[in-house]
Amino acid sequence: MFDKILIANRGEIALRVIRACREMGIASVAVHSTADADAMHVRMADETICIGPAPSPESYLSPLAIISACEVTGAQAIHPGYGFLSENARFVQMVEDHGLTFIGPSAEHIRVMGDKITAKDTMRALGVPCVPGSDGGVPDVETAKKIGREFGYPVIIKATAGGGGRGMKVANSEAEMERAFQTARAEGKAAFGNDEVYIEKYLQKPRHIEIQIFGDGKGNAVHLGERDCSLQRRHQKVFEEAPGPCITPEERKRIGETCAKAVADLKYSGAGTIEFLYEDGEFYFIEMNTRLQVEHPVTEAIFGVDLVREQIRVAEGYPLSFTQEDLTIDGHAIEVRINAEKLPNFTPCPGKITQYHAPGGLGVRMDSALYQGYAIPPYYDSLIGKLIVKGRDRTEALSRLNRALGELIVDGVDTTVPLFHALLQEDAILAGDYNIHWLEKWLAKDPFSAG
Amino acid sequence: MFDKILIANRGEIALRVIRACREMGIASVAVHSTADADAMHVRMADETICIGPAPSPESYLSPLAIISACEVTGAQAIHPGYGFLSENARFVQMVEDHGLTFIGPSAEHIRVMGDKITAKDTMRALGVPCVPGSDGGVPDVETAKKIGREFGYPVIIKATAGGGGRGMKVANSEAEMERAFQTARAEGKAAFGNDEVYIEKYLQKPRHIEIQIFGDGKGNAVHLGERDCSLQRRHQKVFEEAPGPCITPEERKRIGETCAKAVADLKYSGAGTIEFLYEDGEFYFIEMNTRLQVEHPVTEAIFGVDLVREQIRVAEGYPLSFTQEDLTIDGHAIEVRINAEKLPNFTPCPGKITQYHAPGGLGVRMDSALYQGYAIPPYYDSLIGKLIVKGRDRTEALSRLNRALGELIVDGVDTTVPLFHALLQEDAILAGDYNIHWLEKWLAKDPFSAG
Amino acid sequence: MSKDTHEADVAFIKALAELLRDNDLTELQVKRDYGEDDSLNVRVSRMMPQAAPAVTQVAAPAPAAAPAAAAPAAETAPEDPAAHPGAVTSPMVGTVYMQPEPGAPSFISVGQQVREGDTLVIVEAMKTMNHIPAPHAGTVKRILVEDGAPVEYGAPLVILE
Amino acid sequence: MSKDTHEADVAFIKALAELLRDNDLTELQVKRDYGEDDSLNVRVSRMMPQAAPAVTQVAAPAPAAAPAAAAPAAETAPEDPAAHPGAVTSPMVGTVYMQPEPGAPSFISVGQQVREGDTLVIVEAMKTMNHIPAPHAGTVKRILVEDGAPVEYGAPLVILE
Repeated sequence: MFDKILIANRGEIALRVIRACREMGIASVAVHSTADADAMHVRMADETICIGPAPSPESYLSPLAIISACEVTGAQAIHPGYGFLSENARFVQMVEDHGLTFIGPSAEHIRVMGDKITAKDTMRALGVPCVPGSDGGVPDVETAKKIGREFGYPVIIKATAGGGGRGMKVANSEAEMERAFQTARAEGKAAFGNDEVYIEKYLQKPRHIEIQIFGDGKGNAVHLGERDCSLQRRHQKVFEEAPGPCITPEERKRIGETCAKAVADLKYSGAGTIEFLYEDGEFYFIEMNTRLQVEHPVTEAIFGVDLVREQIRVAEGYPLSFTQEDLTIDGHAIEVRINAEKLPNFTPCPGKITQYHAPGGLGVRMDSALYQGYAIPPYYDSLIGKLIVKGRDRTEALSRLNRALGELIVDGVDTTVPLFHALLQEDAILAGDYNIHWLEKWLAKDPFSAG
Repeated sequence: MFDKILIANRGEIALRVIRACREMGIASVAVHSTADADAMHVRMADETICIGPAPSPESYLSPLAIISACEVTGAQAIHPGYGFLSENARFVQMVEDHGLTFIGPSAEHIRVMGDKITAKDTMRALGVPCVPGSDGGVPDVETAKKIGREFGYPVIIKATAGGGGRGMKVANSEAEMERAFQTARAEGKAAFGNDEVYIEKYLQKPRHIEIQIFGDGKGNAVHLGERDCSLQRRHQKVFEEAPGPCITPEERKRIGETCAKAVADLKYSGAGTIEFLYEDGEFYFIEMNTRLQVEHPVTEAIFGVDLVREQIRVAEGYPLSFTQEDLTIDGHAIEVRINAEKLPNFTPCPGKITQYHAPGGLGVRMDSALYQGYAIPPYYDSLIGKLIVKGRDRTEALSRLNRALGELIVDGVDTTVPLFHALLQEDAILAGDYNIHWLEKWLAKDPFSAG
Repeated sequence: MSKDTHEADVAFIKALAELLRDNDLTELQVKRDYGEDDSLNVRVSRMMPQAAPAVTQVAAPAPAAAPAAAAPAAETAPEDPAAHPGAVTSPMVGTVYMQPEPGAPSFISVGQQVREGDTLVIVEAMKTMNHIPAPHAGTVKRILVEDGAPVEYGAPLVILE
Repeated sequence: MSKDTHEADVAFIKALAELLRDNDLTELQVKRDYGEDDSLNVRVSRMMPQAAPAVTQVAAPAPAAAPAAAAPAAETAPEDPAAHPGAVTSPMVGTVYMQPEPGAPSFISVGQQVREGDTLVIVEAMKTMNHIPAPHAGTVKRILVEDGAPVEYGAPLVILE
């Protein structure tokens, strides 16, 4: 058992890990920049060490500072949280080389999954479904039509040399194929001097569905179902839920088992998330995140497990404390990300918290490093809290979210709380009927112009 | 469906009910005394009404003020919380007579259970086990010995006219019976001029085990297992857990079904708790509380249900939203009662909260009406918060309790938090090996003298 | 302490107050020891005209979603009739009636003289009509409630001077 | 006491207030001992036009169970060596060594003159020995670390004047 763990992160996720350490009887070391001397994770940890100035590259992103801090404090293991160095294979290699334990997968797994093409090839080889695409260039319209029939329409024809939307054409049916194919070629030729094109299945209104997996590094792995994180603004998730409102138990079992088998075959160690686009009952691999996700609490809520505790156990070489059979879904959970941002433009809004009061009561979890009097520094990301609610079903969870949002008080800075109050007025949200484009389209209608 | 519910209470339980109302889309009316104008339940409710001066008899305990407040605000139903008017049959009768709905059992059921002797007779007739006792006076030693063999030793011989410990003798075996019997008679004669004695089973180290039941008022009822509330100081519970550390699934099923059947036969409506002493695998009825208990959240935590929502539903005439089969135990929960009291003497300690920070994270629920800047008035009871933790098992729950207690900040007044920090150092607590005398005995050793 | 000292002190504090205002300060604290057993401790502070949070140090949380309760807000309002020395307040929650029965004339009108014990209004609670008597003789300066209106405990009914 | 003293005090405080305003300060605290039993203690503060709560009354929470972090506390301590103008601070987390190698003499001793660029100490981080040079020529006034001690980023190592 580790005696002491250093947490190479800040904010709510550092607090999350400190909490797990304390519950496990392991001492925690908080590292911090000079800007974070008063931060909650520093106040909560058993030991603290200042590792550098405010800019992240010289503190939270500095492998040297982090590993040095381990040596100085005698910490045996490093929990990276998310972001910062959590998916930096070079850092993980350094940690391993220094005889320390990285609480996460091996440098090799991080490297493989960190490269999109290698990741996709690896996953496809392991039986994980990917977006169907032609193997390289498509020489002529007849081949293109054959591919179209094989993938099912719509498909997208893309210039091999392309980018930025140019040389990309959608064909919704075989009738449209010839024109789309020729146009894409012509545009590719004109724009990039290369008329080679390839073809992919085109997803129109996909949802972002991700599967939580956990491997023990010895060839065993389980899945913990899916999260629906389709509500995104500029590729940033803002609202996540589990189970996914549109996923059937059969779909969950099928994709879950596929993912669990894939990571078991990889001998993957620790927590990971396999992200998919989902449309019409099919899953298409996007990428794998080799770390804890921001939204892991919704999974914890419905499965009743502590994923950080499990990460630490696995890093110590213990087996998982649950089997696939132990993992049954109980209820429905939703997380909303509270950012210090001013609507309607989501402008970051650092500043001093003049009042803070967390919501309480049944089925409410608040993960936040705020406290009354804390000054949010301007150097880091704007996530200041995660409000997670759980109900027996989705309706109860939504009611509870509404109730809890009404109780939350964060004064002194603007936050994204009004976004969630507004979302809870939308039929599409209440019905769970949204996709990855929904939020951007809704925001484009300027719902906060009046307020 | 009710449109508006008036909450005839204050503090955390008023907040608890307001939360349930808000989640159900029902407007809430907070009543308050002049001393509570700034209280959290007043700030949280949809409507508020001042019903009287600080002393409870003229405000929270005044049926006239409460019913008047309903009439004035148009509330259709009254939730009584616990304490105050929650078990006042006369009040409930008035509520019914005014055409309002009391969220709780009928006046008649409250009346029956409010009288200890009637309650015991009723429960015994319904098959609920009670402490075995002789039917009236025991004429001679031979009869006494026969009773002793029947009940099993030890038994206690009590002067019928007795009280205050005089005329009470314990016989641990048949060999001790004659002497104990004669002594009790003689003492009864000397002290009260009456030598009649009766005999009861004597419990040496019982635990306080209570069964949560829920009836729909139409002859259906379920049980939600037990809570162990043995840790008491002066008959005040301070630490409650569910499931009970010493109760087997078979015992739970047996006593739970007995209780559910009893209240079904009574056509009992709403939440209720049947309290038992428990020793050596046997349950002995003490009393029935015809209301929500302070410690209901531990039951909510392990069964994943909302008991207040259920109370409201049943009061509206809806069936229970769960069946006995739906109710399965998941994990272990502990509640500690945070009182504004100064150790070691538990002196009430009202005053202004200069800092308040609730613990957060996985498996932690805080039910409290505190906020930073709030002044706890001296007129009411000293319970200022309930910290409820849930873990996959008792060990995890205890670790989480320790962690969460460490995060909680209540400055400005003394609290009972140090009591729980100290209890978590005790092997008996960690092992779940305690009874109703344990806490008093432990406190008698003056564990806070050094601090 | 002599009268002179007092006057000097007052002048000193006055000077500090002016200084505070002229320099846009919020707080000024002075401890002046003049010698054994003779010291002066002054703290002068000033709320900024616009700034709400300044004095109410820890303003109480008011949940965003929940409508603000009227009662607590009213208490701090500048013109709180309940704080008026001549205010007669409701001794109970209930409904106010201005007349003994529908159609009858009101018990009182503004400007009217009343004797101690005269009924001012009725507050009905649980079907019981409670006559609210004048606590002392005087003139009805203001009537603060309307016929049929609900009142809280402590709500000002009438101002009697 | 005397009117003179008061006037002198007011003039002094007025000067402070002006100073505060002119220099855009928020707070100024002065304790002036004029001799035995004669002292003046002044604190003048001013809210910034935009600033939220006046005096920062709300102290930050420090969890009861968690040991207090040493670093933040040190920053507000009255005699913080890191705040000393001559302090040379550690540019990284690591372990301090006073000599180039075990057994060798220390780089510096108190009272010693050093030239700009002279090594003061070594901070070892990840097996790398980082020579910490004197930022300017001067005299070693104090050595604030011990050989082999761990240091944080920004920890004061030496005071050089």
